[in-house]
Amino acid sequence: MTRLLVLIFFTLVWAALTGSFTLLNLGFGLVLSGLALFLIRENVQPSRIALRPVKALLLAGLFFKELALSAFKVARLVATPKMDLKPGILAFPLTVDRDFEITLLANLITLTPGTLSVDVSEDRRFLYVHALDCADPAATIRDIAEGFEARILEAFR
Amino acid sequence: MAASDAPYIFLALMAPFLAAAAAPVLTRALGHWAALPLALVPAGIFAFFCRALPDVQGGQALTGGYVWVPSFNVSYSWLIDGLSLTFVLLISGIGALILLYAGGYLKGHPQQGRFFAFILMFMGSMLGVVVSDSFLMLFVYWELTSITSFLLIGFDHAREASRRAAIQALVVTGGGGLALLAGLILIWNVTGISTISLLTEYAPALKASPYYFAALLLILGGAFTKSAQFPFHFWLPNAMEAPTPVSAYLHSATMVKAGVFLLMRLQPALGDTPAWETILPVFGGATLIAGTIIGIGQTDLKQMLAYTTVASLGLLVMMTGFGTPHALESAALYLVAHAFFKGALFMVAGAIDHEAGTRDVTRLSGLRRVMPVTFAAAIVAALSMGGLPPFLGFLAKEEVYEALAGGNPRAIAFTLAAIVGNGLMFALAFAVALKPFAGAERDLPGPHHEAEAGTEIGAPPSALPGISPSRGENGKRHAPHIHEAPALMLAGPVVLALAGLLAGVFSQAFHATFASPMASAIAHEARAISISAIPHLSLPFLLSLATIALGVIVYLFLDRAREAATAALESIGWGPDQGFDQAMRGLVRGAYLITRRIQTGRLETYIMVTFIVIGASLLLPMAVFSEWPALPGWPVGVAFHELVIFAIAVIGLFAVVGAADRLTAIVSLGIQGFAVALIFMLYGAPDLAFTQFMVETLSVVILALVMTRLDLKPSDHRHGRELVKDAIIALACGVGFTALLLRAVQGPFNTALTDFFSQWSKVVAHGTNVVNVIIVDFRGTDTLGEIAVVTITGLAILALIRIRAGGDVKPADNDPERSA
Amino acid sequence: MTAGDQILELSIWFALVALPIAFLMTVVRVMAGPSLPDRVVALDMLVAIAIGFLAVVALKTGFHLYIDIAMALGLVGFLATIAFARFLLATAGKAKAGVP
Amino acid sequence: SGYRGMDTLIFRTMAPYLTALMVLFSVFVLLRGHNQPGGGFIGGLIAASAFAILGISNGVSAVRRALWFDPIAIAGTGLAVSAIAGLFSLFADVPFMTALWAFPNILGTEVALSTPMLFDIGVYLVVTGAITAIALALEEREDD
Amino acid sequence: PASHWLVIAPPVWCLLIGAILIMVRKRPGLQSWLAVPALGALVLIDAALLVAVTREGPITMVMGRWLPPFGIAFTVDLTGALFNLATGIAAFAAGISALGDIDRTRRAYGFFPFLLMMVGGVSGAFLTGDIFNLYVWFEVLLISSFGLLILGSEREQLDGATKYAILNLIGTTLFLIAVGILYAVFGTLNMADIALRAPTLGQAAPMMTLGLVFIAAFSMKAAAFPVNFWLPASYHTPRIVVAGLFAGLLTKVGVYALIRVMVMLFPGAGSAYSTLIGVVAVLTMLTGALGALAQADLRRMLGYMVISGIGIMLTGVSLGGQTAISGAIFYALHSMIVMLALYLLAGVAGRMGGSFSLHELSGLYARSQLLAAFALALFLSVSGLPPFSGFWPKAVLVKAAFDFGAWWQGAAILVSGLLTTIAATRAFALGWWRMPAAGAVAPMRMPATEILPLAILTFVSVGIGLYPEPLLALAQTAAAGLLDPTAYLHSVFPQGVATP
Amino acid sequence: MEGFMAIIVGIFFTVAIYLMLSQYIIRILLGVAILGNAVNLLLFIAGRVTREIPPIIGKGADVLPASAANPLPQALILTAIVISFSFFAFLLVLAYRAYQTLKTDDTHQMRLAEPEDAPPPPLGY
Amino acid sequence: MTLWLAIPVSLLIVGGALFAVLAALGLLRLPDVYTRMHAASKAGTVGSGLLLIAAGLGSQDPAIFIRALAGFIFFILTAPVSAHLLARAAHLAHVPLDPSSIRDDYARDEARDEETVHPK
Repeated sequence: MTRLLVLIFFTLVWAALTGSFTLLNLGFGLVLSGLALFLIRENVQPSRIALRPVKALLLAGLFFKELALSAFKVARLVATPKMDLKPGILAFPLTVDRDFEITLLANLITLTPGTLSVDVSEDRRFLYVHALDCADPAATIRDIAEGFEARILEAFR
Repeated sequence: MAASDAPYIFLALMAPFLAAAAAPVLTRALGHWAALPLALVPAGIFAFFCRALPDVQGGQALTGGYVWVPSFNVSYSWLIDGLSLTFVLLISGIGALILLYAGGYLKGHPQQGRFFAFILMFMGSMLGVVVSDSFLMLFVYWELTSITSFLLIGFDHAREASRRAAIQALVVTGGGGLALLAGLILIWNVTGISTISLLTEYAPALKASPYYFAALLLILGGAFTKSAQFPFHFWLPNAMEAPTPVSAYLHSATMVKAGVFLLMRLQPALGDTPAWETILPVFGGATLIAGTIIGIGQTDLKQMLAYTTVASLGLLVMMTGFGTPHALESAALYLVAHAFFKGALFMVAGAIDHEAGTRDVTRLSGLRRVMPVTFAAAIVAALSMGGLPPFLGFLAKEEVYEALAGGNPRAIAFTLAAIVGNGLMFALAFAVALKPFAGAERDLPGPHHEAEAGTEIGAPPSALPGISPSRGENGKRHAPHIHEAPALMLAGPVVLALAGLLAGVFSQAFHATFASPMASAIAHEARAISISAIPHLSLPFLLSLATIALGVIVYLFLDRAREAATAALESIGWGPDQGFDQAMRGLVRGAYLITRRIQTGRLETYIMVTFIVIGASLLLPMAVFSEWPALPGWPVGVAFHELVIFAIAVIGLFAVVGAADRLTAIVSLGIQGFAVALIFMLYGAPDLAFTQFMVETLSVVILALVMTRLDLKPSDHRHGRELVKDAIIALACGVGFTALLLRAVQGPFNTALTDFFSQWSKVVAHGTNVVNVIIVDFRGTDTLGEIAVVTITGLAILALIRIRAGGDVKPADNDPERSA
Repeated sequence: MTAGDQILELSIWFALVALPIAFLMTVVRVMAGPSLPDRVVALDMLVAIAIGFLAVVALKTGFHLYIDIAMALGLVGFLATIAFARFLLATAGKAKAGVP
Repeated sequence: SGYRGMDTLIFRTMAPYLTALMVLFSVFVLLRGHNQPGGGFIGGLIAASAFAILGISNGVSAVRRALWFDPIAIAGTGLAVSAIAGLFSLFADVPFMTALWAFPNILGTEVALSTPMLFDIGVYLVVTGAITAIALALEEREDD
Repeated sequence: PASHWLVIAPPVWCLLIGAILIMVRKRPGLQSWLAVPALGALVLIDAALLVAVTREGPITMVMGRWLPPFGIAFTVDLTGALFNLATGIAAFAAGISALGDIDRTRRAYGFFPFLLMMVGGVSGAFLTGDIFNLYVWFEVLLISSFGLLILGSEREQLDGATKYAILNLIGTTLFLIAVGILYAVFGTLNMADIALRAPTLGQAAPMMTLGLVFIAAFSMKAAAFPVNFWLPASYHTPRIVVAGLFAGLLTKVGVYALIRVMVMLFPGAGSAYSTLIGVVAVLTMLTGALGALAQADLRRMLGYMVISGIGIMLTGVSLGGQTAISGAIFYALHSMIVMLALYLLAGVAGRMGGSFSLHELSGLYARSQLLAAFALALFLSVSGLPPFSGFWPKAVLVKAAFDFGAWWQGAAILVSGLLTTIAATRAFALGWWRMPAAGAVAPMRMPATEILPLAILTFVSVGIGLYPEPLLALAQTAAAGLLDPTAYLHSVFPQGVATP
Repeated sequence: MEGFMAIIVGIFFTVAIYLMLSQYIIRILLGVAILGNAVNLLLFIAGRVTREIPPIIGKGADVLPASAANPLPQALILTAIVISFSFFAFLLVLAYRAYQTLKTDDTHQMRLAEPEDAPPPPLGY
Repeated sequence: MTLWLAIPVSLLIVGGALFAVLAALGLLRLPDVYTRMHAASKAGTVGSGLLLIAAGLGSQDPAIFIRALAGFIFFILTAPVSAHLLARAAHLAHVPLDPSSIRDDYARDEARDEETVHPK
């Protein structure tokens, strides 16, 4: 099921790349994405993901807002001459357990201001995040949790 | 025989080689009786060339031939006049006898077929030498004789002495051959012609040219080494290691005569100039004296005969270079006489060695009763060698004195030399012919039918030249009575001894058919020899009486003369024989040291020398031909971001050089590659930048992948002196390249190719990207070659990584390889 | 040379001055960085700036082909970083395996 | 050994999609080569780096299984394909390496088929096969 | 027109077969079945090419119908065709002996692809008419020779390969630089075009430097004196077949490139540097001959003989003139055949005698007479004694040397011949004639894969020695074709020069 | 403008040759890599870099704009890039294998091919 | 090109260039590796991303724009992964944290299951 989805996605990417949406090009895209899919055939596991498109778009919007915000914070942080930041690594308890969502979460965290995802523990319960100022670690963990994680949860379950 | 049967002469010249090819097969089939059918081949050649006798007597030389290498104007042509016909008859006649003799001598020897093949090959090449008309054909057959003599002397190659003699013979005669080649080519350059028959017309042109002396020396170099003149005579006594048929054939009748033949053949062209008439007699005389004196000191039959051969070759060279046509007649006569008596004596020595088992004359005696026929042949041959009437030897010696006798001191000196030489030769002749046969019967080690004791290991050659340790005293077996040599071995000595006698008795017929056409061919005008066997009172007769008297005296006191000669030679201590050994060893050691100097084995000297050569080849021509570029001006209108990119490239470079550990070197390699890619991009080469980016990252990736394995010491320590040396070489090369590049770009640039590409790529090749069109369409073959390079690199890297030392393979860790 | 081009011309010039400076600063970091990871971070940054530089040059010369060159550069830069990360881990793993 | 360090969750999920994208991109660069900057070389290099990424993320054996063929055989096939692209002009009886163009219009749009494009594909296969073989051979040499 | 295909057939055929062999890497049995017939076919193609060239003069094939100097023009003249045929014969003989000599792991890891690519590169280098293409074929033959050199990866193989690789890389890089500069100066890459433009440029360009850079680059390739370090260091490390192939082919490519560039492209530079090349030639001859004398190991001795052969060829190049160049070509052809045969002979001798060094090697004569016959013929042939093929080029070169009054070159040729004779006969006497101390040796028989190539090469050598006329005539017309390349230029530009 | 770049190229060559003269194989290899870059730049300059418009024919026209960079040296450079890259990769692996078997990478010790105690040939016959 | 297209393009260009400069500055001034990674990955990606969009917008045709957008998404997607991997690699290579950092419960967890590994 996801293979088909991925197949369509690659055909669209191919059509986007060549810039021409003719039937021939889509057919050729189909063949090529089939070939590409054949290349990664054994690690696209066929798990059930029902994606609700509306929530996904809301997630995308939030992502861009946070991106702009984080860029400014880092810019101001670097511009100010003295800086008294207390960096540290937090253990963020995960509630999402599918690795597709974990990956998405890690990428989104990396792009939000002040946090960088360092690692995922073996038992996939903790996400180690390197935060710039972890004055109160609980606050940062909390607004990440119901910021991105909540949005991801209702977007992909 | 008219010129119409050119193919027959060609066939006759090729017949020995064909017979040589068939000889091993015949021997395998017929055992030692193969000597009979094989002897028919020389007999056939003998009979065939006998038909040429009448019109050679008529005095006209017949030439003919085929074109062989026209573009180098070498032709396979022959010139048959008196001189070469006599040699041909001598070679084929004695060849037939030698083959019969070898049939008996080497009975049962496992390699007999090979021996016959080599003897026949030698005969073929010798025939080629004496009848050839063009220079290079002469030289080809000349070298062939030294190759076959090399093979023949090294016939029983298990013994170290005979290998040494073989190499010596090849090196000395081969070296002389190269001198001869140079001389012949020089003559060819001077006169422009390359056949001997036309040489006589150009003789004055040749004598007048400044290269005459150089040509003479080179040709004499070839002739003297071949016919064992002093100081190149040492290979001859050592070649006695060969079996006796070889010694009898090569070293007495034919091969060593090749040099004399060459001198006689070129006498009309290079003759009667002061250079010729001083060098030849001097070397000839020196050889005559040295050969006989050293010969007196020998106790081994073959060694004694070898030195007398050296001596009589000296005499021949002396007579050829003496300068009067009368001397040439004597040389012709003596040459034929020498072939008869020396061949017979060598075969007698072989028969004695074959039956009695030993060759040294002090232990042989009283073989008269058991080998009467050999004794008779030995006596007749010795009489002819001693020069007693009515033998051919007598006529020859008489003629020699008649030619030498003259008023001026030069003639007297050479006459004295001739008398001393001939006297000592007389003594040696009878020492060989009488000593082993006279006196009471002594028990000898008897005939050894090839039951040789094991060949001794290659001992270092001993002090005295040529006293080769005669074959080990195989155990004192019961000596079955020594019986007469088998009939095959008797045919040779008997025929040759009789030939000497008959030639002496019927001297008129002999002169008419053989000697005078030969003399007239050498002297190049018609001569008639008229000396007959009946002695009549004259100065030469007294001289020969004096010689005989001297000979008899030396013969009677032979033992004392032997000690005297050996004592004299010991006091000198050094002979050209050791000289040869020292030269060889010195050559090898010298070569070894030189090679170690040049080829040190360390890579960085190689790279350093290479870059020095590159630097030199860049800077020197600019200096010599003054092709310096004009200095470049500062560039106008360079944008800021371009300057920064250049700066980063330079920084990356020095970072690589100055990097502390390898990792920074790799990262800075990445940086300067980036900078180069950005440079490409700025100057409008997008896909070039594209590729450069990719290649740069991939090479950094590969470097990183490889670096994980090399745990290295951190930095390199190039202490001061080397740092400066390397910096200078690098700077020289860099400056050279910059100068060359500047010089190249300052020249005019013709854009013929580019506009062509710009117009045609879209229209015909349907490609808007000109670079890709060039790569794929215009110069597709470059790309084809270059992807071959990529594939092969991949394969080579795979082979490098997978195959361990010693062939075991580490398969890739997935399933298809593992099972197999 | 309408007004739109004027300010575009100005901003491009500004970018072409600012980017090489950023380039220089990261090169300094590449050289002076105490340990290997921040050399690799600097190299990664170098690739990012090169992409930016490419985009500005694409805008300046009007050839828009440079953009998918920038696209490829991003992907290959990613590979370079990953290779170095792996290399870091490998040396760390071996040092640890070597030492204990 | 000590560093099973490269298969963190994010990288392993991310790498296959990235590889597929890069392969698509490389094919795009290849096919576009004749008119725009691109061509067989760069396509091959991108595909090779895609496989290198895949090789780095989830091991070499996965890449060998992913690639059905032995990479060096791909290189050989590429070489054979491009040599045969040259030999095609044998049948047209024109000198070697002549461009034989055919503009068939399949399904409405006319595409340009030609022997230089075949040649480009050969070059693409060669570069991909060779560099992948090199990268894979080097990587799996690591662990001994 | 059909016959033009013959020009492009050898390289493409080798590349194609090499590619196919790589495709079927998994089946080692198939490798030899495909490779040896391919090499046989290559010999036939080369023979057909030679016949075509003798019949109708130099032929060209412009790739893709782009007129030269735009497209790549493969133009072959008699020199290239001759070298090509000798390469084919050598490669075929090597292929056959590889059948018996290469074990199956090597076959699996691409011995035959390397071999075919190298032969393709060599024949491409001989047939091309474009300088950059020459560089590409150099790269092809260089990389596949790397592959062959390191196959099996013994310790000294890797060591020799490193030296060989680095020094040759420098050589080809220099060649690439020279090509770059040449393009900067001439603006074209076609040889015929360059030959046309060389006299017109005159002082505008750094001709002499460029000439010397080319000389340096090619003498690195051809192992001339100052830069022939890599040869003695690496030719004795790989399998004997590979070493024979290298000895026969690789250095001759450098000599050919040198002849082609110096004689045809820059006749001016060629004559100016004739003394320099003469000195280099004499030094190469003498160091080669002395090196051969100084080696105890048979393979290294043969390596040095290759070097002294190169020296003799360079003499021909330095003397200039038709006889000298024909002598050089003739000697190159003889050296291709005889050196390969000598290496194969050394391989057989090593196998029978147990080791390669002249200290232990002995009694080979008793082991097999056939080998002794081959050894005798080949040793005498390499030392230039008649009636084997080595004598005629030597005589031609001595004659050429004496014509130009260059006595020291003539003397050097003869002296190096003498030294090689000494080295060869000593090797023969020590290896073949000397009986081991332990007495009897059991005769060993030579398998067909050893007899056949040796028989082919010795026959060719003896045949040439006995009747050198066809080859000498061909070499002389080839030299004439090189000295005035009108026929060559005419075949590249049939209707005169297309100067747009 | 070429003059300036020629000097850059000279510096490239000097550094490359300097690195190749060291006695460690790896630095020789770095020298080889830089030599490859140097030759590429040299070829680039051999084509007279003046204009910086890429040699791509625009959609409308069917000849290059007059100020396009000339494409031929770029083709030569592309070939040279890949060739020098493949050589570099090969040499790198070779050095790596040589290092594995010989345990050292400086040229003093790696003379297995020409051992310094090679005996002279037997002086006898 | 018209005015209200030029203004956002020039703004994007100036913004991207500034972010790139600040990222490089961040690389120089931030004390240790992890903090530098913050600056490099976030500001660097935003900087070059904006520049890419500017190049896409500046070229006035959608094929190029879509390609710029695709490039932007590729880069946005790969940058955090590389930063993440680098951080992990730095951490596993025992690169010390900055001395002024307070919590490190990564080392805490490793220490915890370290002695669980050994005694069990």
